[in-house]
Amino acid sequence: MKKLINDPRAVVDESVEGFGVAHADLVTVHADPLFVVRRDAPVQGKVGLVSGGGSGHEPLHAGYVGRGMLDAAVPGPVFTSPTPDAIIPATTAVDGGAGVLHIVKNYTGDVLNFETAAEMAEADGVRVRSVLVNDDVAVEDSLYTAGRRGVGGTVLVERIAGAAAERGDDLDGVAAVAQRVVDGVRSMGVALAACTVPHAGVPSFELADDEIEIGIGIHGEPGRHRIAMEDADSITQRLLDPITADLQLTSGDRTIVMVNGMGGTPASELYIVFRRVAQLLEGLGVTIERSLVGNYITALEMQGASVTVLRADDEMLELWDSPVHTAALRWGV
Amino acid sequence: MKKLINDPRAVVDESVEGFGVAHADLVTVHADPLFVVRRDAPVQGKVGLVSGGGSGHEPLHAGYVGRGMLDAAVPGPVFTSPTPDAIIPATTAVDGGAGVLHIVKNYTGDVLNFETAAEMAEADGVRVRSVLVNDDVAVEDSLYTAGRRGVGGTVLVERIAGAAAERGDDLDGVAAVAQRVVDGVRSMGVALAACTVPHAGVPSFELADDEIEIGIGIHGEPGRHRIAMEDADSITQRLLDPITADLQLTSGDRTIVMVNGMGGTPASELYIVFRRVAQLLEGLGVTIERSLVGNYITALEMQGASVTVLRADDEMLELWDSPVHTAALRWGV
Amino acid sequence: MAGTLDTAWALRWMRETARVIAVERAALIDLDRAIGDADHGENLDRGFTAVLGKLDAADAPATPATVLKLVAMTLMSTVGGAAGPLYGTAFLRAATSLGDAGEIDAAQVATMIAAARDGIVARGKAEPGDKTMVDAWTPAADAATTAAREGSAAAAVLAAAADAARSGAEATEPLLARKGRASYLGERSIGHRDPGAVSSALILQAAADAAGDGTP
Amino acid sequence: MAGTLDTAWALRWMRETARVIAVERAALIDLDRAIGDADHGENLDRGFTAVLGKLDAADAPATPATVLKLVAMTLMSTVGGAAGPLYGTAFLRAATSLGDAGEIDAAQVATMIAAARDGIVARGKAEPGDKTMVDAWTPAADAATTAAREGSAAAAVLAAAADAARSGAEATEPLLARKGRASYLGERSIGHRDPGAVSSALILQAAADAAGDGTP
Ligand SMILES: Nc1ncnc2c1ncn2[C@@H]1O[C@H](COP(=O)(O)OP(=O)(O)O)[C@@H](O)[C@H]1O
Ligand SMILES: Nc1ncnc2c1ncn2[C@@H]1O[C@H](COP(=O)(O)OP(=O)(O)O)[C@@H](O)[C@H]1O
Ligand SMILES: [Mg+2]
Ligand SMILES: [Mg+2]
Ligand SMILES: [Mg+2]
Ligand SMILES: [Mg+2]
Repeated sequence: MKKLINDPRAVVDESVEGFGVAHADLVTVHADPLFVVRRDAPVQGKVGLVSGGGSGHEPLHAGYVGRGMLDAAVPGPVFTSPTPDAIIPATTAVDGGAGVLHIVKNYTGDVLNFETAAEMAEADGVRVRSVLVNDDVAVEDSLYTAGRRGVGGTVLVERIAGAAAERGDDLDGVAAVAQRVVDGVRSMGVALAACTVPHAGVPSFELADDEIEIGIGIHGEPGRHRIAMEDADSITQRLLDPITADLQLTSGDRTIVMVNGMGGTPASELYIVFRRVAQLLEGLGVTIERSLVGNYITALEMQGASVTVLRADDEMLELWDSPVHTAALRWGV
Repeated sequence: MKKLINDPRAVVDESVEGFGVAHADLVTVHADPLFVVRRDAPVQGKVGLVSGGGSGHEPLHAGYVGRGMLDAAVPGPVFTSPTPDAIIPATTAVDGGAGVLHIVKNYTGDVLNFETAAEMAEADGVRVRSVLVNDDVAVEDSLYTAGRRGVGGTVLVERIAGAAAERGDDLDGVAAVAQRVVDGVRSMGVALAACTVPHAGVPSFELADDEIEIGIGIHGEPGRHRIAMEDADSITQRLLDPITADLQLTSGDRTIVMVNGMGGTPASELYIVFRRVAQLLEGLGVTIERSLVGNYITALEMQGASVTVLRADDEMLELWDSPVHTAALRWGV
Repeated sequence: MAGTLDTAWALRWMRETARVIAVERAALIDLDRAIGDADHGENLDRGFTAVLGKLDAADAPATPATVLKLVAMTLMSTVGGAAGPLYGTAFLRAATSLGDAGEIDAAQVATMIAAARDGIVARGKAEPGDKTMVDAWTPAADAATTAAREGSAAAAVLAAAADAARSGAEATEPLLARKGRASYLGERSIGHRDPGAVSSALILQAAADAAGDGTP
Repeated sequence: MAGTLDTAWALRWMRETARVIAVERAALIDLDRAIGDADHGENLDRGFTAVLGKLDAADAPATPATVLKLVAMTLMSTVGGAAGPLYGTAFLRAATSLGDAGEIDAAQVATMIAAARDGIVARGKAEPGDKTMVDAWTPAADAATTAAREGSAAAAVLAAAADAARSGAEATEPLLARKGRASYLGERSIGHRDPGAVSSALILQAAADAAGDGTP
């Protein structure tokens, strides 16, 4: 394993420290327990947005702390959800009196830790609501699984809910917008090569030179199935088809599309995937109103990509376009 | 070789096509010969800025086309400088009557092709000036080499010269600002793993599990020397020391710092490097006034990073802060 | 073997657990890499290392429950992931079931293990056969209840629980996961042992070993 | 062997070059990977494939110079990198040196090769020994001049030039590069042949083969 790190156990602390120095105009980093808040937190009268989860998905979540998006991010160890003792103070730190929304990716660990933290923050007098992001169509959403995972859709939920909070919506309103995004967003990913968790020291799975994993998540876990390598257009279709089917996208639908790199994929390849997504959606009569192409939610240095599609309405587009100023997403300011 | 591509020879065309679709609000893509111009080009009365070079360094250069930065980018094949027949029409397309500045990275191929293109564009009546970026301290700048390579500093030159052009500086003025940035900027890079050029199909060099290459460029070429793997803090010092020495940075100096990923490095690791850069510069009494941490000039999916430092003055900082709106750099708008 | 167990046993249990988890850290990571995200061993090692620190720093605990409650709070705030809240709840419920008893007998040991199991189920909503740590704790709780009812000493109850937990963990191998991260894999989860079930068996074996050691 | 060479020879030369470059594409990429950026073979293959297309599409060229000028323009606009402008200039100067001659003799062949060499030097500013294609073209030009002075036929002049170019390319192996991408490597450039010198030798061998083939 070769990584630009010092001690595998200090990766998250040192990285977030560097992040804090680089973005001191945007955020304040609390070292112990570790969480990152908007520099001007708490914003009085505004609903606070908190997200978090295992590290290794950068820029998620700390990169999305700032005006028009998150008020706090709670980074756990690599691929390990943070504990309530960090989530609770992050929650209270961003409560400007209007309550706090927890945006939780649907993993057992995240759900349990945020659940406990929400209970305890409420006991401390903070009004907390939670929204669960579960957009990964690679996973069957059934009684017999932990449910669909939260992946790329999280970025869109954070942006649009963050805009609603900035606009002044109350806690129920922000939660409702967030839920609407959750309901309308779906994702699917592919890995060409696995990543190596620093404390594990070896790749999360082994792929032969002509194999890829379809339906991977963002934790270096193996995917749903392994297939022989294909060209980018074919792979893109494999990712997009289950999304359009699940969303039942039809002619006239408008969307926000994200083509996301898993950390080790050149931008040039992401644009080749985006090109194909645009062709396929155009073929369905579906328009791409806004798009993101880049590394927005990663799995360390994994080679691969994911496609996220949100069926968007006027309000979502308006919220999307409102000013956002974070380390990783910025416009209008 | 596993890549999200269709045909190795179509990589650049398809990728730039996707880029054009994703950023249709910012750019227009000309397919044959291939170049990318600002959507509103030519901007009357404004000096036009053109850069280009081999592809594989995305977001450089097309990602920097837009207000406050480049007017045109000319992407060559992967790691191969573009030819005059593409540079010439890009140059004439962005001439708003105030002339055009070519920003050329110092590689024999880029220099020769831009030189020819400049001559021929001038013959067509466009006033052209050129600035050569040569910031890589890994290479001795002597009679006995092709001179220092142009690497990370290019991003800073494009931003600051682009701001000067947007401000209304004339061709000599923009060229002078660009040259001042070139004079004050230095970079150095490290590779932990090589990249694979699509048409070559095998990695550019082989590194053992405990080896790294110090002093690499952005073309997957081997570096100046190979050393045993070290921790991030030690590697960072190896990159920064030659820069501070060459720039003779001393207490009180102000800088713009970029910690750049080569394409396959997680953002978390770049922030660990940035943390150390900040500590070391602070130790010298040098302040970091502005910073960029991320993938700004890459070598496909190479694993590694580079550090770029610009000794900045008030004017450069003011130009830096002015609005910029491109696919890869955006603020103030 | 000990007829009853005291606070010293609880402390030995936790020290032995920390030792074993450190030894098995890499193996647990490997199990989790196969069907999860390669962190289970790291998470537990971080947690039990913190437990050791907390125990060293704390005043001498009065009862076994004091020890287990401290463990619960420490795991909850240092392990993270799915295992943190689940083990945290398990140890909290275990502590609560013991009340302020200074010495605990065979029946109390059985009750304690059942309480831990119930806590995990309440928290994680997994059923036996879902390929989770529940598949270690459920047979362990059953075996402990049976052993206690049949008159075994406290240490023997723990030994029976540990044996059953180990068998339960082994028996997760052919199962298809329906809870936790492994459930994302569908059919591909078959053929691997559940890391949480394996670590649960280690923890219960440490309890038994701590009881066996501490008696003449 | 041919005493003089005509337009058909020039066409055969280019077709043979395109064929050889396609065959050696991977080998040239490998050479460039060692001390450059792994594109030399790809660049030339793209360029000479385009040359074939241009030759097929063009009217039958009148003179050798017409062929070489078309080649120059095509390489200039399709090869890119360092080799594109250098070879483009080489072929342009070669064409210019031939004027509108329909048949070229041994002396003109020698002049043509020297003109190509001079173009490369004017463009790239490399000196002999800098480990570039100049190290193939310089001995080739010298050998051609000598052969022509000694009364060899045109085809023999080309054969002498090709031999010298190959030796020159081989002799780049121990050199330390001072121009082009390989110069960034410093000492590490030693022990590898320069890809541009090797491709130059291939191009000159193709010229000789085209001359040898075309005569009774
Ligand atoms: N819903 C659940 N109920 C009981 N145990 C569970 C549940 N979900 C996961 N587990 C247990 O947690 C273990 C994984 O723990 P760990 O790797 O530390 O957390 P994470 O899955 O968040 O990375 C699994 O092996 C399984 O035994
Ligand atoms: N200044 C120069 N003068 C002569 N030849 C040069 C010079 N610089 C580079 N070359 C030649 O160009 C070759 C490299 O060509 P190529 O790989 O196509 O271009 P690039 O270096 O731009 O990738 C080298 O092997 C060398 O022979
Ligand atoms: Mg985990
Ligand atoms: Mg090249
Ligand atoms: Mg795990
Ligand atoms: Mg090359």
